Amino acid sequence: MPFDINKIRKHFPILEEKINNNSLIYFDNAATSQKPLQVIERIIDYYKKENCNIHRGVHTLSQKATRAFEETRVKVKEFINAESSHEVVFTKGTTESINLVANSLGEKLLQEGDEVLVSAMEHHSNLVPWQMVCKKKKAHMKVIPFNDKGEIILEVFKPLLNSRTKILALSHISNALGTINPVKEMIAMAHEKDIPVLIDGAQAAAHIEIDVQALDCDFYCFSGHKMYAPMGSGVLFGKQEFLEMMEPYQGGGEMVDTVTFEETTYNELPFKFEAGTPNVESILGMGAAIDFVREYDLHEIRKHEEELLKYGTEALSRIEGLKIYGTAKEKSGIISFLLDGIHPYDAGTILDQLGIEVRTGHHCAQPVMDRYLIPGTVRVSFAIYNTMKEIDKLVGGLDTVKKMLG
Amino acid sequence: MPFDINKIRKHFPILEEKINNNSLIYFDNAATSQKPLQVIERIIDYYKKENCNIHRGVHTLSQKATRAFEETRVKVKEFINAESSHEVVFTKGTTESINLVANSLGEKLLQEGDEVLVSAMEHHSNLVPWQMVCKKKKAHMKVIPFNDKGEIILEVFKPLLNSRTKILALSHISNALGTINPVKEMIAMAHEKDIPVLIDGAQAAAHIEIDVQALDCDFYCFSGHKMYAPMGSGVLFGKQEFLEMMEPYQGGGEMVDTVTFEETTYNELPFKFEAGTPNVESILGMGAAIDFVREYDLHEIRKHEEELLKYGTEALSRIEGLKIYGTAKEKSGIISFLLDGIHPYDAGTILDQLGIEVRTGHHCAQPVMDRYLIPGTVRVSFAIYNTMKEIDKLVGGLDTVKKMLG
Amino acid sequence: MEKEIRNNINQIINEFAGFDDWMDKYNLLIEMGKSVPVIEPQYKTKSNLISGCQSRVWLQAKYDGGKVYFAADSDAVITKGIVSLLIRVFNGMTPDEILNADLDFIDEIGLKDHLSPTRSNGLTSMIKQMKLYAMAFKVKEKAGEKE
Amino acid sequence: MEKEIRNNINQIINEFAGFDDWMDKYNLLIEMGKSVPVIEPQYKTKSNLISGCQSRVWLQAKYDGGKVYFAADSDAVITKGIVSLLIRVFNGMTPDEILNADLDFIDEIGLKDHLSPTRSNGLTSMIKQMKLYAMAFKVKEKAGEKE
Ligand SMILES: Cc1ncc(COP(=O)(O)O)c(C=O)c1O
Ligand SMILES: Cc1ncc(COP(=O)(O)O)c(C=O)c1O
Repeated sequence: MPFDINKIRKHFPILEEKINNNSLIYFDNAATSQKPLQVIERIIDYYKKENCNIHRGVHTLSQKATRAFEETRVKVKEFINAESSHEVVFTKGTTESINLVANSLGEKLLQEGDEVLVSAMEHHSNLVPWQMVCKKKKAHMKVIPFNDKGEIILEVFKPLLNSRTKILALSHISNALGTINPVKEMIAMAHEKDIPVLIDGAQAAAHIEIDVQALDCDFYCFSGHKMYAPMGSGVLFGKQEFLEMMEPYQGGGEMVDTVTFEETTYNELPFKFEAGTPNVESILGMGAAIDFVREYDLHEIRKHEEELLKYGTEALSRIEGLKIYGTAKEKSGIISFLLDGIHPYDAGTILDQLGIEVRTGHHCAQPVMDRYLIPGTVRVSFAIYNTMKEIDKLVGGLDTVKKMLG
Repeated sequence: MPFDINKIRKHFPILEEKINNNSLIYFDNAATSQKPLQVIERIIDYYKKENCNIHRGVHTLSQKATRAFEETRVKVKEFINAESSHEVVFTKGTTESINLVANSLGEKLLQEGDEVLVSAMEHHSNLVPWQMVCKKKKAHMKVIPFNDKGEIILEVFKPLLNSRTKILALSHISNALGTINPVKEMIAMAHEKDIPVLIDGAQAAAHIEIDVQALDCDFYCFSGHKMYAPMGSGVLFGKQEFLEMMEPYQGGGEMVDTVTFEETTYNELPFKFEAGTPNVESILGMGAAIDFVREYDLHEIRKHEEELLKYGTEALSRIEGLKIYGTAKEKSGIISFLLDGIHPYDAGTILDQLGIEVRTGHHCAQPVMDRYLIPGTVRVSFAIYNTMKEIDKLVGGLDTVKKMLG
Repeated sequence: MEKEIRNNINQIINEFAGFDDWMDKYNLLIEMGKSVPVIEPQYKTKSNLISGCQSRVWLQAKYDGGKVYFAADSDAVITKGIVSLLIRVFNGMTPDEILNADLDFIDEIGLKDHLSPTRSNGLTSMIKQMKLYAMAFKVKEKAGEKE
Repeated sequence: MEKEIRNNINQIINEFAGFDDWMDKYNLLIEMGKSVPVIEPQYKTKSNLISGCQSRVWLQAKYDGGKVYFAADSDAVITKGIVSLLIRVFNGMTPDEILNADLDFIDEIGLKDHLSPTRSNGLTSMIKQMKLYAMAFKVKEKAGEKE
């Protein structure tokens, strides 16, 4: 379908809403995206016509829902170009996906004195799970620094990879700075030393193309709710060899094959990792979101968001006293900034009065804020439905902020 | 509101569906319940008008959604009569709630040689997590037997409580047999020996009244999707003293207070246990489901389901060659049975052709099937919208089954 | 697909097409199950048990003169009917014919919703197991040739 | 609620009622923040920091002649305005008056959405902290009486 922004916006009913008597301008997409009608309608249809518990049911509802659920797995497999759909594990989100790997792989691989390597720009969700398992295993966490522009320093990264390094956990795109990390290169470097790599793709899905085979990552995680899908859907891609060697993370429900009090054998992949009743609603919604994204082609979406990034960066740079944090060469549609002498909380509060929804604070990436010695930033993040005109309004809004608070 | 079954049924659009050209008769409520319009509309409203990521956002959408989310926590607190709403942790379902406790409490309490006590009628979700942590900790799992009627044998239970017993994990209602266990009595007996008790209330919520203070249980778990709420919502109630002593289960997102690479401090209760973006949609839907249930009063609902149980039990008992498994004195609206010489899979398949959706198999409670030396059962389970007439049709359907397969 | 397999499939489709009523179709399926080459009791072993079905299904295969022959049993009569359909299609075929077969025909016989590849009826597992047998015989034969 | 507290609240509500425009209301709030009894630098300690706000808020209390007096500061001017409102309401009240106060008045000044008790603005945490101070003074005094 041709990329027609007006048509696209019509798919998102929330964009018609008023916030404090102003039209909603939603620039908090890195936190969560809005949902197109296609996704909302998929949910309605599901609950009005198809709802039931899947897998072991023999009845028609269950068979149909099971089929739709497993077809979505194939859709996700294609979306990220995995080799096989049993390498696609459904979770409730990125955080759970990472915790699963930190727990099950960490348990397997980490010994006292071993190291887990992360970057200094990770979201807490790709930091705290590793801290927790390191503490348990008496392993250490090592940190890859980034430069003032928000780029990982590859010369420092390389020597950090050593024989004690057991896992590299890295974000594809930084949610606080927008940096697109050179993950492919870094994965190759880690693999030279046989170090498995987990990529946190929470900010990548539906913004840039994901090809897990081309990247050759061992794990890839993302959340549905940031890619136009319902809340409560998430993906863990894992290479079969790793998923097979790992113990299940949670027990119960469909993840078992046979259960006696003495012994339990686990189901095959991917079910081994899907304990409890799966969130069928949310996964079917994710399928609808993937269909929606595919309709427009990811390259078109990327082009649009790059234009917004360029336009926004230029416009914001012209504002006196405004400093952008995160000026990497490779960037996604995220701009973090501060106005001289104005606390991000104050700025966000005033912008909100104008209907402009931005995120303020540390964006669950406190170490990034510590790196720049700032309390937080104002962050605008773009999605398929944002426009240049909305950026113009943001610029006007920042003018008001400065007048009131400057 | 007066309990008018015809009006109630109108709230559930799926009941208008046809299955294999017959009107849907949905008797698989123990697996998952259908959703009333109130819940479906809450979801639609949320995505069309309110969707955003909660807690740290300063903008209006986020403030409103945060408030609605936290108000739902209060609603749940009232629904189960907890002392404080920070004893209510939101999870994705019963299975996750139990895994959380098995992990975090098990880690804290279990030493080599210790014992975890469960009943022989537990769902795999209240079995496998304990098996997993027992294996890790070299602890043992002990099993409370039940008699032929499906009632826990209290005389055997009592001596199983000993100084090595560190946790008792018990279902409020058995999903395979329908037995309502004497949990209050058993909790008191365990507490005499200072043993904390977790109650798996997956089959209780919205069917019988839950009062965690009257029960005096230390943990109580249930799933939204079995109580008219969306998939992906669950609750873990925990007494403050236990939740406070436990380490977080998952890391990331809002569960932290401050994060540096050296040290992370955790957020207060209940947020410490809610890592990652919460499923706002699903939790608000759970709020709507509680409102729906409250409109009719739980006693009325219970009365209706007891009538269905009585009518159904009598009707099925008249069928020659039919044997009911689970004939406890205290029972919920669940009937498990077998027809002489007919495999449950065959029976379920034929019933489905008649639009009657029942569950067949081991119901994720294999040890129960082993106890009776049967491969599985046919299970019908009732909810607020089921009718006597539907039971009559089931009886007719079983006649067809016998004709075709007997 | 090999012509012979297609013929077997068409024959089955025709037999089912004779009935409009689901009850008749199921009765036919159940009847067909009764004629399945029955696996001998000593072969009802754990290793011949197909996992992933609600009912138990045992499947055994032998290789004779370049062709594969199956025997099966199940404790559920509908499942037995399903496995008998597959055996009718595949019995006496070469490993390659079995490996190359496309099994969408299940859709065509009008029992689609029931015989769709979900975990409860084990259809996928049965087909997988049959193809595994075929693969095993093929590999063995090749190894034999090399010797 | 104690009359004095109610009077303080009414006064604030009246002041805000004079403005229709959100911008004027915010300007007033920001202005009010400037007149907050400022906490002295040596008291800007970690233990006086209120957690749960996006901006940093320090709150200190002293007890004098049976009454509680607060001082505060924040690095965000709107937050400072919010804390100044609370201080205006509570300053010079007895511990009991503070403990019994109901704080729904926040809704009435027309900044409702912003001053609602969510975690980002820390309003709940501020009130909690003020009540904690009041409680501490009360307990201390009672202990003193007993001695
Ligand atoms: C880079 C990154 N990683 C992980 C997460 C966590 O995702 P979720 O909260 O959906 O689990 C986020 C989003 O907040 C993120 O931006
Ligand atoms: C008694 C019991 N416990 C636990 C569960 C697991 O619930 P969920 O799959 O929603 O996590 C179920 C439902 O399947 C159940 O019936």
